[in-house]
Amino acid sequence: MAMKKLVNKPENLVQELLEGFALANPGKVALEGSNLVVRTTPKLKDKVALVTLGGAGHEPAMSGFVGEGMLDISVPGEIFAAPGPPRVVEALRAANRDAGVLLIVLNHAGDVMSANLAMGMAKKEGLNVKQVLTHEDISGGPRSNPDERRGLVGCLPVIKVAGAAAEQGRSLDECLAIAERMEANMATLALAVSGATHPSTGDVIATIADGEMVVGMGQHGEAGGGTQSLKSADETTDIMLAALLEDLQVKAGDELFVVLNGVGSTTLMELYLVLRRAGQILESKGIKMARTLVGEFLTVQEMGGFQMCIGRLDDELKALWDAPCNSPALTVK
Amino acid sequence: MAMKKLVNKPENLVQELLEGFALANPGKVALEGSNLVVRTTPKLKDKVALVTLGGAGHEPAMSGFVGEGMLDISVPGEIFAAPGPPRVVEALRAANRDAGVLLIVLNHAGDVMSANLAMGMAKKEGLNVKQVLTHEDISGGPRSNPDERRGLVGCLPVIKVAGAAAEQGRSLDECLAIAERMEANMATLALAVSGATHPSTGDVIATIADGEMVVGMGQHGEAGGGTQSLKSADETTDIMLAALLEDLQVKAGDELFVVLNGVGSTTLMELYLVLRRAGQILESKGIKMARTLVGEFLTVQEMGGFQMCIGRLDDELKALWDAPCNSPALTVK
Amino acid sequence: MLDAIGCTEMSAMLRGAAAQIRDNHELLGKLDSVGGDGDHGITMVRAMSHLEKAVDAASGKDLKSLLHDVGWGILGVDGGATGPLLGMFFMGMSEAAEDIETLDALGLTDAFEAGLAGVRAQTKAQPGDKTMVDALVPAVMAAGCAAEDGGDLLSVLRDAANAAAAGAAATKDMQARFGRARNIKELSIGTPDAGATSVSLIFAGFLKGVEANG
Amino acid sequence: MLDAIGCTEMSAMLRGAAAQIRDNHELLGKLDSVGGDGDHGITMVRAMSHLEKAVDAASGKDLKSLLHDVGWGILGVDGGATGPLLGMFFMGMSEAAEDIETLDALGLTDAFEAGLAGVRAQTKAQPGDKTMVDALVPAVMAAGCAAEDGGDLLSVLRDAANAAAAGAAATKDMQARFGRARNIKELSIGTPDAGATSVSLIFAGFLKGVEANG
Ligand SMILES: Nc1ncnc2c1ncn2[C@@H]1O[C@H](COP(=O)(O)OP(=O)(O)O)[C@@H](O)[C@H]1O
Ligand SMILES: Nc1ncnc2c1ncn2[C@@H]1O[C@H](COP(=O)(O)OP(=O)(O)O)[C@@H](O)[C@H]1O
Ligand SMILES: [Mg+2]
Ligand SMILES: [Mg+2]
Ligand SMILES: [Mg+2]
Ligand SMILES: [Mg+2]
Repeated sequence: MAMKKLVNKPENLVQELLEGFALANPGKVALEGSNLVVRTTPKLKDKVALVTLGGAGHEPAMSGFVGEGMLDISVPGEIFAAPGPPRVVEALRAANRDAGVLLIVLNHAGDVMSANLAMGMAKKEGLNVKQVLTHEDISGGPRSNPDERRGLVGCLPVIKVAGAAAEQGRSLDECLAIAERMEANMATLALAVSGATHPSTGDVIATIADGEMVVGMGQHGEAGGGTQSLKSADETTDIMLAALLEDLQVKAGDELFVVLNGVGSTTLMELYLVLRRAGQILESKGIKMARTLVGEFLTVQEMGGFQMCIGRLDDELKALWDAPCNSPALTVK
Repeated sequence: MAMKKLVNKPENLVQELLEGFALANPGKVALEGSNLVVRTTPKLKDKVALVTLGGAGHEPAMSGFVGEGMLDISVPGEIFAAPGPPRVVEALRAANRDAGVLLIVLNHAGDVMSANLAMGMAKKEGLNVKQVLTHEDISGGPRSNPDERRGLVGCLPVIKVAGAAAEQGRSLDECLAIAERMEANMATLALAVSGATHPSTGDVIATIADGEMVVGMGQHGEAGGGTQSLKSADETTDIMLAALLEDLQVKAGDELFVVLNGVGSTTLMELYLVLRRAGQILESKGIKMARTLVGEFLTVQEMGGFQMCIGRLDDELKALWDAPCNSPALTVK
Repeated sequence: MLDAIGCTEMSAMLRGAAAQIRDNHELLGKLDSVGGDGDHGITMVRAMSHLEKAVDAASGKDLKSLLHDVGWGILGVDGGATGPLLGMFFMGMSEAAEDIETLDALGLTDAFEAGLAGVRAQTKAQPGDKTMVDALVPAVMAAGCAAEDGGDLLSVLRDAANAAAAGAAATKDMQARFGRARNIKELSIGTPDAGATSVSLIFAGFLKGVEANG
Repeated sequence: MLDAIGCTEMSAMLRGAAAQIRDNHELLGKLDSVGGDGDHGITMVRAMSHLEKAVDAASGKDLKSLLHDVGWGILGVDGGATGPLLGMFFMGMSEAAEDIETLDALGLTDAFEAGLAGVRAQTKAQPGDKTMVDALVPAVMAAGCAAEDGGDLLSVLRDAANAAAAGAAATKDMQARFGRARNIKELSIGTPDAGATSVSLIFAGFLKGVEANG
C-alpha cells in the first residue's frame, strides 16, 4: 500500500494543516501563541473554560471541537503525538480564570504524561485547574482496569456535555462531575477493515488482510482485539453492540446515545446501515436509542472502519447533549 | 482491490441506508411516501419549495441537504443511479404549493431524463414547477458547451443560496434567478488519487496506478481529464485552481467562495493543506477568498481525492450564503 | 402460425425479453464496468422484474395498458439513464396501441417506431454514438422493411432481432459520445456498449418469447 | 584525561547523543512501526534538534540551566510519549546539578539516577515491560557500580553505554506491556523496543561525545 496523500514537506505538515483549518473556519477558530486553537469569540470569563490536547492527524479531532458550547482551547500535537507539557501549560495559562479550567485528556501515554506534567506546573503557579481522563475503549481490558483503556471518540460526548454545562455557568466542580459521570457511563469499541499510512513517514500503520477485519483496533493502527473474517454490517453491529452493552451493563429501560465515528474511508452509507441495525437491537431489548451522532469526528487517516460509542444518559445529560454548540466539527442549533 | 465494506444484501442497500439516515437525524429528516426524504418541520406553504433528485452512494449528498434553509425534498435513487420519473413526480406533487417548486438537477444523463419527464408530467397536471440544471465540471468541455459539463459539488452552493432565498419568501422566479446566477458563476474540477468499489456489485469503479492521479475524474469513477504523476498538495492546488480561475475568468478584486469536497478517503488534513495554498494563490492575485466550505459533502464511496469548486459571489449571494440553515450535512447558525 | 399480437402474445414477448436479460446480466455488468459504473446488469435485472410484475398484474387489460404499465414500471426502476430510455420505449409503444386490440406486422412495426421515438425524445444520441440507439434504430428499421415487404410477424421479429444484434456488435468499434463511457473517450473503443447489448437481448427475447409460445 | 564534567563536557556528551540518534533514526522508525506508529525516528530527530538548540543557546550557563533547557526543549517537542519521558530524564539530571559546577564520577551517576527518577515518575513501566526503562535502569545501575568501584568518568560512561546496549538488546525477547506496542501483545516479541534502542544510542553518544572532545 503506497501512500497516496496530498501533502507537502512532512516537517511542515502540522503547521500547514492548522493554517488551512483556521482558514476554513474563520468565524469560529483562530491560532494563537504557539499554535493553540482558540475561539474567535471567547467565552465570558466568569464561566469555566475547557481545554484539551492531542496529536494531529485525526481531523477534525480535537481542534474541530473548539467553539461555543464545546472547547475553549485545543493544543494540537504533532501527527499522532501529544503536545509536550510546555504548550499545554501555555494553554492552561491562556484559559486561566477565577471560574477555573477543566482539562480533558484522552488516555494515551503521551497525552497523560504531558497533561500530568502541565497540571503539576499549573497548580504550582496557582491556577485553578482540574482534569478529567477519558478511557472508554473496552478492548483494553475490563472496566475494573481503567489504565488499560484508551480514550477514543468518547471524548466528544464528554466535551459536549461538559461544554454545555460550562456555557450554562456551572462551577468547575459541577462541570468536572458531569464530565466524569458521562465518562463513567460510556463504552467504545473500534473496528478496522483496512489500513492506513502515516502522513509524515509514509509507513503503513496497519495492514488488514483481504476478507478480514479487526475488532478493537486502536486509534493509531495499534492492533488489539480480535482479527476475524469480514462480516456483514448487521453481523458486525451485533458483535460490537453486544460487547458494549455487556461492558456497560445496560438494562432494559436505559436511555443511550449511540455515536458512530467513521475513522476514514468507511462511508456514511455504511455507518447508516450499522445505526439501523443498532436501533433494531436496542428496540428488541427495550433500550431506548435516545440520541445519535453519525459522522467522522476522530479519524485515523484513510483507515477503513469506525468506532461505536454508547453512553447512558440521564435527563440532565440529555439536556446538555441537546444544548446548542457551534464548532467546526459539530453544530447544534 | 477487494471490496471491504460493511453492507448487507445489495438489493436492500438503499432502503437500509435511508432508514439509518433517518434514524441518525430524527429531528431533521424523515422518509415519506416511496422513500422521499422530507423535513420533519416543513417550510411554510407560502414559500417556494426546493426539490432535488440523485443517485445514492454519495452520502451525505443529496438527502443530507434537506433541512431548514436548504432543500424541502430529496428523491434518492439507487446506488449511483437517478430515481425514475414516477418518484420525482411524486415529490413535485408532495412539494406542490402556490408559491411554486424549484427542481434542482445535476447534469447527469439519468437525472436529466428523469427530471425532464417528471417536469413534463407535473406541468400537465398544472403544478407550478421550474427547474435549474447545474453543470459546472470544467473537465467536460468549454463553458460554451454546457451539455458536456457534469454537475458536481456545485449543487451545494446553488442549494444553499436558493434555499436561503426561498426561506426569505422570495418568489419562484427570484429563487430560480438566484440559483441560475450562482450556477453561471461557478466552476468545479475533481481530482482522484485512488479508486473505489461499487457497494452493490463489488466492482472496482476506478483504478489509479501507484504514483498517479487523475484530474477531471467524474463522480462515479468515470475517467476523464488527465492522468499525471501524483503531486504535492501545493502543486496539485496550483494546477487545479489555475484551470478553474481561467475557466471562470476570475479577475483581481473578485470575491470567491472555495468549496473543497472530500470524496471519500482523502482526509480533512489534506483538504486543509489545499485550502491554505488556494488562499495564498488568491491573495497573490488580489482575489478575495470570501467564503470557504471544507468537508465531505458529495462522496464517491472510498475514492481518494476531492472536488474543488469556486464561485463568484456578489453581496446578495454572500448574504444568502451566510443565512442560517439546518440540514444533516450542513448547519449554519 | 402467429398472425396477430394481442395481450397474450405481447406478454410472451415481454417475458422472453426478461428471460434473455436475466440469463446475460453478468455480461451486461461487465460491459458497463469498462467505461461506466458497472451497474447496468443489476439495473436491467431490476427493470425486468418491474416489467414482469406489470405483465403479471395486467391480465385482462388491453395492449395499451399492458405496455403503459410495463413502461411506467421500468420508469420507476430508479435506474439512472436506462430507466427513462427503456421505460419510454414501452410508453411509446403503448401510445401507438391506442384503441388497438391486436397488432399485425405493420401494427407491430408502428409500435416499435413509436417506442423509438419515445427513446429519442430523451436523448440527443445518434446512431454511431455507441448507445442503445445503435441497436434500437436498426432493429426498428429492419422490422419496418420486413413488414413493408409483406413479411409476417415472425419474420418481422426475426429481422429486428438480427439487426439489433448486428447493431450492438457494431458498437464495439465505436467511441462513446453519450453516457458515462463518454468520459473515457477512445478507451471505450473495443468493448460493445452495454445498453445496445441489452436492446439486442430484448429483441432476441421478443422472438424467443413468441416462438416458445406458438 | 577526563576528570570533571562541566558545561563544555556535558555539551559534548549531549551533541554526541544527538549525532548517534541522527545516524540511526531510520532504524528507530522501523522498530517503532512494528507495534507502534512508526514515528519514533522522526520524533527523536526532532527531540535532538531541540536538544542541540538548547545546547547552542546555553553557552555560559551553568550545568543545571544547561540540562534544564535541554529537558524543557525536549518536553516541548510534542513527541507523544517520548517527549515527556526523555525530557524529564534531563529535567531530573538538572535538579541533581543544583549548585554544582562540575560532576565527578559519583556526581554523574547521581545525576543519572535523578534523571531515571524523573522518567519513572511519568510511567509505571518496570524493567521487563519492553520500554526505554529497560535500557535506562541497567545503564544507570552500571554507572553507579562503576563509580562506587572507584572508576573514572570514562569508565562510568563506558559501562553505562554497554549496559544500555545490552538492556536494549534484551528487549527483543520481551512482550510489550507499555506504549502502543502493548496492543499487539505477543507479536511484539522478536523486535527490540524503539525507545530502549534510543536510550542505548544516547548513552553510546554520551561516551563518543566526551571521547571525541577529550
Ligand atoms: N445519454 C444517453 N443516451 C443514450 N443512451 C444512453 C445515454 N446514457 C446512457 N445510455 C445507455 O445506457 C447504458 C448504461 O446504462 P446504465 O449503466 O444502466 O446507466 P448509468 O449510465 O446511469 O449507470 C449505456 O451503455 C448506453 O447504452
Ligand atoms: N507508557 C510508557 N512508559 C514507558 N515508555 C514508553 C511508554 N510509552 C512509550 N514508551 C516508549 O516510547 C517508545 C515509543 O516512542 P514514540 O514512538 O516516540 O512515541 P509514541 O508511542 O507516542 O508514538 C516505546 O518504544 C517505548 O520505549
Ligand atoms: Mg474521510
Ligand atoms: Mg469518508
Ligand atoms: Mg452504469
Ligand atoms: Mg511511535
